[in-house]
Amino acid sequence: MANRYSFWSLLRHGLKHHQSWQPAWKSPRPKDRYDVIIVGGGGHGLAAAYYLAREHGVKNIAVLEKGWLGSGNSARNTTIIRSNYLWDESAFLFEHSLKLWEGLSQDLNFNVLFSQRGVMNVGHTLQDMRDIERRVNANLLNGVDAVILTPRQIKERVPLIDIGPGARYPVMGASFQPRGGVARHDAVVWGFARAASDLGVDLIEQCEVHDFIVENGCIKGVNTSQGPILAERVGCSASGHNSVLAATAGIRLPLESHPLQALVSESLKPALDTVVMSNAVHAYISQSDKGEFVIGAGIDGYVGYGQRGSPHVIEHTLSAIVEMFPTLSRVRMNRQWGGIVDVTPDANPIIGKTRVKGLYFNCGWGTGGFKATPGAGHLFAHTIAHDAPHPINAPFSIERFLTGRLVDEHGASAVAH
Amino acid sequence: MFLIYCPYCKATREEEEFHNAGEAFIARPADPEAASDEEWGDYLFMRKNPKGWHWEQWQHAAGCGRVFAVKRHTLSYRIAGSWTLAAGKALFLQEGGV
Amino acid sequence: MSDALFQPYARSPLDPLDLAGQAVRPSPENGAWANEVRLLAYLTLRGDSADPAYARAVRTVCGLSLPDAGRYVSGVAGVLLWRSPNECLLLTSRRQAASLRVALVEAFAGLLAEVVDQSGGLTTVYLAGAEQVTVLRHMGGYDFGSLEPGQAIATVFGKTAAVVMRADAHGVHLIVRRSFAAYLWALLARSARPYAFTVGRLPAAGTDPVLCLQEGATVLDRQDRVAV
Amino acid sequence: MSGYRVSRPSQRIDRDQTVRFRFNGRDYSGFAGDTLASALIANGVTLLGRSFKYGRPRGIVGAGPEEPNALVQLEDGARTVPDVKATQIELYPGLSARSCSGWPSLALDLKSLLGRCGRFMPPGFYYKTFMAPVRAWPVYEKIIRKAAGFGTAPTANDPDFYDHLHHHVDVLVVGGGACGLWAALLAGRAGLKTLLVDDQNEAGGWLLSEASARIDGLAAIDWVASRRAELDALPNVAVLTRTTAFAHHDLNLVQAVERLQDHLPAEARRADQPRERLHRIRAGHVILAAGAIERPLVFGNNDLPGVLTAAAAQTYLNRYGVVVGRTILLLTHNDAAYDTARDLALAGSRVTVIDVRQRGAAPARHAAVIAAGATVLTGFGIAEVRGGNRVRAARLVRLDPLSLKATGKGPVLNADCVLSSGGLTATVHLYCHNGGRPLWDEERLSFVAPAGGRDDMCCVGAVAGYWGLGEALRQTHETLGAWLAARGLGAAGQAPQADDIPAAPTRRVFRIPDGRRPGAGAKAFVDFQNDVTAADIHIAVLENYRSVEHVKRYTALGFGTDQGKLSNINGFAIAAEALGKPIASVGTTTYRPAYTPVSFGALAGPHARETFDPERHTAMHARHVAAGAAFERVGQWMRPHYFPRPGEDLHAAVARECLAARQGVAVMDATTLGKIDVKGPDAREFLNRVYSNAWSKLEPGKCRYGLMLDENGMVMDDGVTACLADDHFHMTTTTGGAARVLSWLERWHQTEWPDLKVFFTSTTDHWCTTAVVGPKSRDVLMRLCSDIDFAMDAFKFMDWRDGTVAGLPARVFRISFSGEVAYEINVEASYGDYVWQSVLAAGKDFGITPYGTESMHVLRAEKGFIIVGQDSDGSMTPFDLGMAWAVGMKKPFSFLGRRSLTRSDTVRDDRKQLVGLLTDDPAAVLTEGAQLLSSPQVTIPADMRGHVTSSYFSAYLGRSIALAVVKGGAASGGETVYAWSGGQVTAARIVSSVFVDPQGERQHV
Ligand SMILES: Cc1cc2nc3c(=O)[nH]c(=O)nc-3n(C[C@H](O)[C@H](O)[C@H](O)COP(=O)(O)OP(=O)(O)OC[C@H]3O[C@@H](n4cnc5c(N)ncnc54)[C@H](O)[C@@H]3O)c2cc1C
Ligand SMILES: NC(=O)c1ccc[n+]([C@@H]2O[C@H](COP(=O)([O-])OP(=O)(O)OC[C@H]3O[C@@H](n4cnc5c(N)ncnc54)[C@H](O)[C@@H]3O)[C@@H](O)[C@H]2O)c1
Ligand SMILES: Cc1cc2nc3c(=O)[nH]c(=O)nc-3n(C[C@H](O)[C@H](O)[C@H](O)COP(=O)(O)O)c2cc1C
Ligand SMILES: [Zn+2]
Repeated sequence: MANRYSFWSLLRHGLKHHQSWQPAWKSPRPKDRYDVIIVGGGGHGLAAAYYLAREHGVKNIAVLEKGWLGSGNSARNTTIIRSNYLWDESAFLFEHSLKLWEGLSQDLNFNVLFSQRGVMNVGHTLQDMRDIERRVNANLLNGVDAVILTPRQIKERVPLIDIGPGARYPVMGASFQPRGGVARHDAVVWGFARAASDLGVDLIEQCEVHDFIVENGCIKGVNTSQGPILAERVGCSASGHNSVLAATAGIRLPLESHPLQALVSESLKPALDTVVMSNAVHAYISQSDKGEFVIGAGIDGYVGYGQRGSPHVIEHTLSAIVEMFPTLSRVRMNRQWGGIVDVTPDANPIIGKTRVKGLYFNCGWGTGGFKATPGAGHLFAHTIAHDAPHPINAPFSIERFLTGRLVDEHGASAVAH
Repeated sequence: MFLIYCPYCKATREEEEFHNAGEAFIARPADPEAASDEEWGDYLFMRKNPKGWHWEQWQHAAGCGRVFAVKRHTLSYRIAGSWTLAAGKALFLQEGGV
Repeated sequence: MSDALFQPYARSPLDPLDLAGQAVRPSPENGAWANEVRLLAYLTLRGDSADPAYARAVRTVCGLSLPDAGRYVSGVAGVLLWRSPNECLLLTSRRQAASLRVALVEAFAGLLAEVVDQSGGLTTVYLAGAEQVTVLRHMGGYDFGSLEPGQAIATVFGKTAAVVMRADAHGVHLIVRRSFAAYLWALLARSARPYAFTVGRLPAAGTDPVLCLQEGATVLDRQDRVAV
Repeated sequence: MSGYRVSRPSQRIDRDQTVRFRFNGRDYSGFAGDTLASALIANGVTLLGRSFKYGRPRGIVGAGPEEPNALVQLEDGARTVPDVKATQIELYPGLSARSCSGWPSLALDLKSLLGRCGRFMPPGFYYKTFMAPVRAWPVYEKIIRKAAGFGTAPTANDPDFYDHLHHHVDVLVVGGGACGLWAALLAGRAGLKTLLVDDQNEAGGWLLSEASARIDGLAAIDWVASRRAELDALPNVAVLTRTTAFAHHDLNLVQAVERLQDHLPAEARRADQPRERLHRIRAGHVILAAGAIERPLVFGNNDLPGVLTAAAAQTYLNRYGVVVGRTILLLTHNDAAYDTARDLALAGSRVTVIDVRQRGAAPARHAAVIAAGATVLTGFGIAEVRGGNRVRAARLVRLDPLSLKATGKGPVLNADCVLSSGGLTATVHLYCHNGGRPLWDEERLSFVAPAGGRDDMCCVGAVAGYWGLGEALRQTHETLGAWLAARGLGAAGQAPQADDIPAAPTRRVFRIPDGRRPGAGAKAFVDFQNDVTAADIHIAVLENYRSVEHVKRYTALGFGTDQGKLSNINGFAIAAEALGKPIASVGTTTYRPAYTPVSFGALAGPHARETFDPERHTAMHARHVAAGAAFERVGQWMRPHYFPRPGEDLHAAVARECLAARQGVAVMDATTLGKIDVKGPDAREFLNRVYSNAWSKLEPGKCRYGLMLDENGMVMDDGVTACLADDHFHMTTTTGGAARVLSWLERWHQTEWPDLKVFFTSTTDHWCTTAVVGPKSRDVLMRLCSDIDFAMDAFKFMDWRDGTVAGLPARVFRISFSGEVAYEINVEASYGDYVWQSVLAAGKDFGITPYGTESMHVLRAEKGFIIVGQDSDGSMTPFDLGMAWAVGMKKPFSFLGRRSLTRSDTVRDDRKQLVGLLTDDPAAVLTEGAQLLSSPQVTIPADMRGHVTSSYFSAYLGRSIALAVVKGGAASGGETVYAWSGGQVTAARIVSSVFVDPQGERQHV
């Protein structure tokens, strides 16, 4: 890498007052034609471009982003990373990703601050505990790390949590994935952008794709706000907006785009060392390295592209947080925001081909695709390069909605993030 | 947070009284057994999910319990109006809805 | 064992809170006070309000015309609240309930209509005091200041829903499901805390069409009223 | 800085009331009316904190919500609040606070040593290092985390409470400065229901800081008092102070938080009042009069304690009678700051105005400061401030008159305080929260809210860029006048008159050049809280973080608890310069709630603790409590889990309860099941459509078990439905599914089949259900009921009867979830307690035993009855569950879910299917949730066949039993599978899921 980052490079550039840094990524003008165009410069799209260039030797790739790189959900998520999914198909998918996370900073030569501080899913009812047993056993047998914690053990790790019997939904136990954690969301985008750019991928910002150019059932390119751009293959990874784009090629997708909100507190001294999620009480919380509590809310029930939801959703979320962490009620919310998540009926993504030859979709990640960023990019790249899915993403085709072979994560582990 | 007019209560109320009940006017195939897997899958799962005007159903869950049609813009969040399902469908068809 | 051995007793949903034991005569310092209107009878009437035969049947039995959306009507039979285009709720006294029910069932014969007894499933909380509207505004987002005598609407209160009807300027009635009554009460008591909330003794019925449905309801005694 | 108190008129403090308080362990005193910040300055305290990244010493910069540095931890123990801005804390007797940063101490901070190497910590520092060795990262991270964060989260439960209050008003005015007051008055006079909120402790806004302003011939402060009095007299107007409108949502829903108690001494805080109140305001129209906040200029070491904004100094002086320094340098690019210089000079400070403009201020302003005794230097800027922990001097720089370059060195001037005025930044936040974009005003050098407002909002005064008091009031008056007139609400009369002194043009500068190479000079801070310097912004752009959002995210500009109130415009301007673009096209970052931070408690409001979520109880609940039941939460319901006798644990109690049900008689509260009254000529047809099984032949007096599928063919609910009459049914649902099923029925009816004549009415709360179970149950029933014939042939299994139980009208269902003879008595819930007691009394001689959900589960599992949600999970069809008998594939109408049952995936025979399991070791009880393997040898990833859904020790059978779902299980009878749980492997045989009485004889006796 021309412009390697290290402690020494910091020293070196520091002596030059940092006036000698190279651009993290280049911003070329779009060419007329590419081998592969990726629509959507979020983490997923950038990762796909990176792996296409790195692992599949594709030379001529562009990522088209309508705003700034990472301006979608990549900028807005609560950064929870885990792979303790129930079904084999999803466990393999997310574990594939988690493994990539584990070497990602080094791979990209960009510290994405991936912090394996563990993810805890708290159970409050007997049925929660049955589900936790089931999931933890399935995880272990799939090679995914998982343990069950007693309320005492939970309290040891999370002193702020109320495990008393007085709670409306007392804590009965939890599943815990030690390898899970959080990462710095923006850094993931920049790291992939930089690495992809370094491999010659053209990253085109402020370039909105209006529609697909399709001839005789084959993709020919895209029309954009910067004019038409031709390509042999187009991969669409435009989280939130996939239905809108698919519709321009006459493709219907099983997606609904909903607002999903999150918020942060003011920055505080370390007080929470793992990620805590509760489905029954509806609360998700972690503390970032900078010190703010990062809290995810529930989904707003309506279709919304406004990147904002309704305030009562935030109020409910905080009432749940205060229920689980009664000591936090004097802590203050600093900022709240929303993203647009496209949700599938079985809460699992679609990564696959469409009936337009050369057009691929990576979508439907709903409330939980940040953790999949490297994995999804990797598998999407494979699918585009081979015009066929990788065995890991083969179950996640659009066809499953026609055959009925859903991979329904709502079932026993309806944990959203 | 929306203010939604319920055509049955004839009143405008806070969003919290309602449940969104998804895209409106998705007709169940008249003879499901005659539908192909593809047609059935389309009916079950595929959604318009437009960025723009959207015909959707809301149920006045905390009020009269009725389901009715709302035409809402999914980007600006503006609401063009609420109608009973029958009246809404007529308008929807008149607009060329399919 | 013969039936004569049994001495059935009824418990209203808020009896476990022993409101009767706590009730005091509210003073003007109490910005808000409330109590349960115990053990009324509740009949849900189902039928299309646009169907004249149905409306006629209701009128014949209850002496009441069907209420308009968001309103109620009252008479000797009790209070008839609009719930939806094909549903009304009749609040009545336990005394009259059985006979009304039989009469309604008869009157509905051949119609697309029915009577469903809900007497075990609902209760009413009476809220009064100078700050009654403020207390409601703490509890829910409906514009309670605009709720006038004659109106009855259903709305959300936190994580439940209830019907609110205003009989007169003195107070409002909240009609709630049995299993949510304790929650609604807790929310109300909590919301009313800043206003010297108390459990108040219910006043004489006066012209309040709900209060007068109670067993042994008495007629208005001005002294019993707290100025609003 | 060496602040001190002067005595001047028109101050907002009460010198007769001394207030003692504690800061960082030392005692101080101030006056009533002070903020913590003003009192600290008056006491000469300058060092309040350490910066986030470099540990640099920091003091107070601002005087209000814009303060980035002076974050303190207010109070200790349960009432502690972290990260409060000292500028927003009203002083009260006994207040105690401490700095949020500095380790080991504020004076001696370790981070500041590291900070000396700040040169090697550019933006993106963390992303560029700590990558090797991989394993060391957790260690690095721990240290990084320790160094981050300001205050400490409380560790004791909050003793206070919070509430919400909803408003519906015609007009909401945000901001109670001159313009807000006037707008509220006009709206109020026009008879509109008007609410005014202001975040400070009294109305007046900037006028409280502006001693010399006059309106309509009155001193500003008197004008405020009389306007306020007039507002208070209007019955249709309400004014809330200490109330911050922090979010604006669609359709003019504004959230505002009112602080009711934190300004009071502990003993004056009232337990019956909330600490904070969240107002949710629905306004027909919002009038945004949020004013503006002065921003500093950017120059070297502009973060040293003792460097403040000029406006803050003016506020401290005029509002609190506190002078911020004795020798003051005031750096400005505009005329307005001359007023500050004048006031400070008159108060006795030695003031030097350093005006970056060649020509300085307009003559009147210039003359006024000279007359007051100040000195003016024009054409200079400050290159860098000097000092250690506080300002000692500043080095000036001569500026090129045209190009804004440093053209030469300037003098070094001693000072104990440096003020700067970079112009006003309009407080446009609420205009932008739901997508509104502010406009760049090149003349006023600020993003402003458009003076024209929009459909639902007027923007008046400084927020729209009207800096002069006279013009601001005029614009307010005209805007309101036009708005009222458009609504036929009459003319507004005369605008209040105030004079605007003519001003010389402002010089367009944000960063003062220091004449050094880029990055080489002293650090010049843009965002104090996040240690973002002007150089950092340049580096970000150099590295291609060119979108303003990238700049924000890469440098953390505007990320702090002040959300960039002081820093954003400077940051955008510096980025624009680096990008070579106009500011307008660079734009702003997105404004999001909260305008200022809001406590979680206020947002949660009443939905906390006992009112967090309804806890639903049955009519017999008190009896269960008295009987010592342990409870299980099922949905919102509390159900008895088991009824232990002294010394019994769950297993002992359950064994006893189950045996009672199988051998004698037991009783359970089954009230929580959902119940729906279904009536109408098409009721039967409707049931046929929504259940998978057939209903055409069910006669009155009979019951039937029904299975409900979703359209995807998966089991969603089940329950027994009784035919009351040909057109009338009593449906039951699962406890957790009641609301969902009712809404499911309603939606299908209303949307798809409105022509079917049927009503659904929930009766869940009306009926209370007592299940009497066991061979002796009939005897118990017969003691309670004389008008039902309980003879085997008269009242068969799956019949129901109307009758009188314990003297009450009742519906008695002969149904069984245990396989025993059993009756469910339904009576009006008002009598639930009584009937429960009556049943216990009637059953006493038979040893009737109350039992809970756990025994219910064991009894049903012994019979192979499923629990939807436990044995199924939304991915099971009726066939998977071995319930083909409950699917009427031949029914004429294609019932909900039917079509899905024939898709290629749903007809596979290797789907997971429900089976029974018997462990080889009869004492071994499998873990619910254990995974099933075909072989005891485990290779990872293992090929999982399914999992254990239900597992119990059956006291009746004297051994364990389990239900499971297994791939291809239906055809695998007799096969041994291995249940794997946490590494433990237990062998078990696949058997029929019915363990007790497979012929079903027991319930037919
Ligand atoms: C509040 C919130 C919390 C979340 N929490 C978590 C969590 O804790 N853990 C987790 O794993 N996941 C979480 N998620 C989900 C996660 O953020 C997403 O699944 C993930 O970021 C998707 O990444 P992406 O790269 O596909 O999408 P994005 O980052 O949204 O990228 C898509 C890009 O496509 C661009 N685009 C759209 N249309 C066009 C067009 N026509 N032309 C060109 N470009 C276009 C967009 O501008 C955008 O930049 C959360 C999401 C939200 C909103
Ligand atoms: N020199 C200065 O620093 C300065 C600052 C502000 C205003 N002014 C001048 O004062 C005059 C009056 O201006 P104005 O009335 O437009 O503004 P103002 O600043 O006097 O009043 C605005 C008021 O709104 C309050 N406020 C802001 N945001 C709020 C929110 N979200 N919720 C609740 N309250 C909020 C502020 O605390 C303040 O009291 C004008 O001439 C203006 O230029 C000068
Ligand atoms: C994990 C995470 C942590 C964040 N921390 C902060 C923070 O400390 N301060 C802040 O102002 N915003 C923080 N944000 C929110 C961003 O400022 C911003 O609101 C969010 O990325 C959405 O973008 P938008 O508000 O510009 O639309 C954080 C966001 C995320 C996803
Ligand atoms: Zn309604």
